Order: sequence, then structure tokens, then C-alpha cells
Amino acid sequence: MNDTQPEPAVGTGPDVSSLPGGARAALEAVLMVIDQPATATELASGLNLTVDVVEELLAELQREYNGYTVNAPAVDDASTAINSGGFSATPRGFELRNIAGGWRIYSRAEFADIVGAFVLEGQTARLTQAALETLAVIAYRQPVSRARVSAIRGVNVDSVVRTLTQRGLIEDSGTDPESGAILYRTTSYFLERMGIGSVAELPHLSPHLPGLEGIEEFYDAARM
Amino acid sequence: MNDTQPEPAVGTGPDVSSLPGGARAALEAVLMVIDQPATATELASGLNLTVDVVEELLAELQREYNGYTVNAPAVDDASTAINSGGFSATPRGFELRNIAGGWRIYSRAEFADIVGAFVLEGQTARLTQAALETLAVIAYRQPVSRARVSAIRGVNVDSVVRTLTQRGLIEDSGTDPESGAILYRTTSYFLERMGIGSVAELPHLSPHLPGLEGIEEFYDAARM
Amino acid sequence: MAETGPPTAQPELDQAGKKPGFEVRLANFTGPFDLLLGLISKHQLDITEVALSTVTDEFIKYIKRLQNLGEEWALDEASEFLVIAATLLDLKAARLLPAGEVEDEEDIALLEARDLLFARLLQYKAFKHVAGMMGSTLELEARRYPRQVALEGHFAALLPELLWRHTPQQFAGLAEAALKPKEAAPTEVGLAHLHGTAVSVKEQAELLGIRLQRGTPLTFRALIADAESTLVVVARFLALLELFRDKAVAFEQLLPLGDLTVRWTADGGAWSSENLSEEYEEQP
Repeated sequence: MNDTQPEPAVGTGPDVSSLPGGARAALEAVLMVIDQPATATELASGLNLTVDVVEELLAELQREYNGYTVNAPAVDDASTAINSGGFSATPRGFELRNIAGGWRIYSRAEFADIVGAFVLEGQTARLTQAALETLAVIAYRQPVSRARVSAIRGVNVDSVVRTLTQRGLIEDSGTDPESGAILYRTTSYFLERMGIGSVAELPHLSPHLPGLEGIEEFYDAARM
Repeated sequence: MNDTQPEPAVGTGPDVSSLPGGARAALEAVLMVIDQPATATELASGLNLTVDVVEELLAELQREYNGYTVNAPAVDDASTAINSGGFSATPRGFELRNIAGGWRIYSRAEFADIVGAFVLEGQTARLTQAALETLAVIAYRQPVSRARVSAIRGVNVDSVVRTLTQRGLIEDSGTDPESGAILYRTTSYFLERMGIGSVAELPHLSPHLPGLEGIEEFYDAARM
Repeated sequence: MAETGPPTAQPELDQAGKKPGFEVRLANFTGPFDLLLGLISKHQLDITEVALSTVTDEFIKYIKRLQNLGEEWALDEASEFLVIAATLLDLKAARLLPAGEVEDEEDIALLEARDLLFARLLQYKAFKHVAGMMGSTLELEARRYPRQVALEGHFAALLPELLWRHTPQQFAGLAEAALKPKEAAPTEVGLAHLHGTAVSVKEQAELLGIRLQRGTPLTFRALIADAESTLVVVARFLALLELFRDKAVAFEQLLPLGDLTVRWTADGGAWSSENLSEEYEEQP
């Protein structure tokens, strides 16, 4: 969340109800792309809705993804079963789950075998050269943003950073106070694999190598 | 896939149709975990379905997310409009798109302002005019050397090329056998950002060359 | 043309907050520079009738006004103008040369060169146009966010255990290589392997200095009469430019395309070839 009002003030932001699909679709749009679970309060503030409305919409979407007709459990009127909004009678392949207070969309548990098989396909037990080099830069320059690593390596490192995170070798270590970019550092699993106790034990590099000061960050620079 | 049959032999893997929601939901479940566009072939092999079936399901999901009743365009029977599978009449908050050679789920563009507030570090800064022009020349003349791009744009493009590489929009594609100069081409990330399937989908250049069709070839042949 | 605003030469901001582009006032045309280019490329205005020097003067004034208004040095606009102006100049030069009937290969080559310059101008404009279109597409597409979430924990756990064979020393080696500043890749074809006779601008300048310091003005034609190759002619021409910059020589040309007369103006001994700029020292 970029704005930090504790209680969302309805009416000051974008009017979600005027968009196609309304507030429900807007909520779906957010849920579909967020990586970290979001609380109902966070969602409400971003969507400019009250927490109550968002909680109702979340419950509705959850039921809908699970294949129940919407509103049926909540409303007495039996006629609502005639798919007024047009909702699925069979479960979707994804589900909306509330884990530790936050909401996020996950692939449906029943399909875990299929999804697992798909994920494993094409995965190797070895890191690519690009991944190794990126890991090396992060290890010696941590905490460091992706943009900096890109600037040092001269190529886009977004997907490699994702792989390294997925592999548990690096992790998010907060954001840069100036740029707001996510900073990455190596994990204890990395140390374990390297067989060392701390990053201070990494062999020293030649003192002539440039640090981060000299690195032009094209990514964030105003000109690009 | 842990088994490596080249052509998915239906029936040997998990039977997707026996699960709630069937093959359609299984496909959705897989779409939830991919982090880059996946081709119909990749999806088919992971799901143990034929490519034809997967392509049909993808088209069906795409229509459905866009708020059309499913099968309506494909089936003559008008009665199918009565949401037999129970499909949305309003667009969902997300869409399924086939770009850069694969399928992937995106939040719907209408909700960009709302979604943007939740996605940290999501979108990169805008390109300068100089960067755009250089990118255009590379896109239409690839693979191409920096010297040639410079000749067309009339200015030195070294730093712009470096920035475009860092941002993952262009990449090194080997060296010119004659001059030894590095050649550049656009990346699949470029296609993704442009929302197109391949560079062949870029608008034709000739309508922008008033009155002189075929000048491109002439120019290239004579000058370079 | 994109800009069709009223022909004010003032780079003031209009209502939309956009500054109107560069505009020119000529005897036969007043309006945006872009429109002028459009007319030339549609053959509605003959390039030979455009006073390029006036266009250039106006452009310099325009840039200066921008600076005075506290705008940043409009580098993009200036370099763009230079590209177009250089092309127009080439085009005009080609047009002004007598065309006549196509009789020999040289004439054909000349015509081709003219078309080529024209094509170059059009190509430049075409790329500019599609770049604008790509810019708006990129902006529009940036409004769609891809689903790009971390693998759910139970799937990540399925990934095969990493094979790790790097010792800390090897890993440090990787880091050294990755952190080492990259040498800029060559952008141009190396010519070092083409062994021409080395011709030094400095030597040629010394030679010209000796000849001109005898006191008699000499024509450029006379100064290059004994040049054994084009390379020597070029070197002497560059040397003359250097000498001119150092105020060691003056030029006189009575008629356009007439003989260029070179006169020594420096006091005896006030000039030496050591004054020559460094840039020529290394080059043959």
C-alpha cells in the first residue's frame, strides 16, 4: 500500500463501481497479481471501499471459486440460485484463501499433483551461469536492488532473481529508503550450501573492483 | 513432468477429468503458478491432454474471463446461452492473453490504477524518445549492429543500447560474420511488454514511408 | 504533420503545457519545421528553394531562447535537427549539381545518391513515427500486470535439490568476473588490419607550413599537386583546417567553387607543428 490511511475514506479515490465488472472485478484484479497475501483492510484502502464491503466481496469470490452459486448461503431468497451474476456451478482451478489474516489466490489443492508435475518439468538441479553470476553479485554487494544487479551485469535479472528466491538462496531484506526498491540478501541456506558460517567468511575480492557507488542505475535514472 | 514422453499419451498420467472442474479447472490451476508465458504445447504436456483440447480450453477460458458466455460462438444451438456451465456475464478482473508465444494471466487494464498501488516495483519507468527510436530501429532491422542503428538515427546510440539491454528489451544475438560487430535483437520480454506474439505483428513500416514503397530494401542494399 | 499551430516563433507554452516545436520564417515558407519537411518529402517544395542557412540561424536562435527561458539544453531536439539538417544539406547539394541527361555511370551514381539521401530522410521520419506508436503501445500494455507470484511453498519443496559444486574460492572468482567493469564492445569495424601507408596530419602540416612561410599565397590545388594519394590530400586538408584554427593561415575564395587561396598569417616562428592537437598524433 502506498497510502497509509488507517481507515479508508470512501469517495476520494477511483470509483471502482463505474468500471466493467465493478468492485468485484477490481478486487479480483488485485488478488490475481499480488504475491504477498493482503488483509481486508489493505484491500479496502486500495480499492476505496469499506472493510465490510470488501469482506463480503471476498467471501462471495471465495464461494464462487469453490463452485457454489453466489449469495445462496447468505440470502434466504431461493431464486438467487438462478445465477444472477452468472457464477460457476463447478469449482475453478484456483481458490481464494485467507492465510494468517491475508488473502491470496492459490491453485486449487486438488490439482496439486498436476501442478507439481508441471512445475517440475524442465527444472534442473543446477543453476544456470546467469543465475550463478547474479548470486555472486548479490552475495558480495548485499543488500542490493535488482536494478543495481542489472546495472552491474548489464542485462535484465528479473527472472533470475525470481529463480534464486524460489530456490531459497536469496531473500527480500526490506526496501531501499530512497528508491523504494526491494533489496535482496543471501539466506542461511546459501551459507549452508557454501559451507561457511557467515558472509564475512566469503573470500575477499580484489580491492580494485567497483563498489555500488560507481554503478549508474539506468533503471531508475530520470532519463530512462 | 517427471516422465518424459515427448507426445502426451492421454491416459497414463493423472486423469484430470475425474477431478472437480475437470480439465478446464486443471488448466486454470496450472495457469496460477506459471510466472512466464506458457505455450499450449507445454500446458498440454503437463496436463496430459492433447494440444487441440488445451487450445480449445484456453480459448474458452479467455472468452469466459472476458464476460462472454462459453461455447456461444462455437455452437449453433442458441440454448447454450443459458449458462450451462455457469459462466460470467460480466468481465472478470483478469484476462488470459496469448502473447510473446505463450499464455498468461494478466489483471485487466481498466484496473491498472488500483492494481498498481499493490504491485511493488511492478512497472519500469518510461522510455525516452531517444530510447524509443533506437528500440524501433532495432525491432524493425534486427539483427542489427549499433553502428547501423547509429547510421539510421544519426547519433551515437551506445548508451541507449546499454540501457535497453539492462532493461531486458533487447539482447546480444551474436556477431556479424563479416564485420565482427555485435548484433542486437529484441527479446521475448519486449514482445510481452508490447502485448504481441512475435515481431511479425509489429505494424508495417512502409505506410510510414510516404510514397516510396520498397525503399527499405533499396536503402539497406545500397547504404549498408 | 503533427504540429500545425500558428507560426509564432516564440517557444512559449501553449494551453496544453506543451511547447510548440521549432518554427521557421523563410521568404517562401513560414511555419513549423516539421511541415517544411513534409512539403519537401511530398515534392511540394523544392529543397533548392529553401535557404538552409536561414533555417539553421533560426534554429540556433530557437535553442538560445529555450536556454534563456531556463529550459534545459534541448539536446534531443538539437541532435535531431542536426540529423535532418545534414540530410537536407546533402539533398540540396545533390539537387544543385547539374543533372542533365543521364549519359555515364557517374550521372547514374549521382541520381542514386540523391534518391538515397531522400530515402534516408524518409526512413528517419518513418522510424520516428513508429517509435511514437510503440511508445503508446508500451504505455497501454503497462496497465496490465502479469500474474507473477512466487511458487507456493509445497511446490517449491518439490524442486530437485540443487547441485552445488562451487567452493567459496570458485564462487569468489565468479563474483570477480561479474563485478569487473565491462570493456565497451567495439561499435565499429577495426581498420588496423588494412595496411595503408601511414600519412601524418602533423607531417603534412609541417610541409605546408614550410611552403606557405615562403610568403607567396598558394592555391589549394597547388598545395596538393604533388600528393601521391587521396589520403595525402585529405591529410593536407585536415592540416589546413588545423592551421586555420590556430590562426596560422587565412583563406580566400573569390567565387563559389572557385580556387581556394591559402595565405600564411602567423608571425614567423610563432607557429610550430607541436601546436597540433593531440588527436592526430596517434592516427595515420
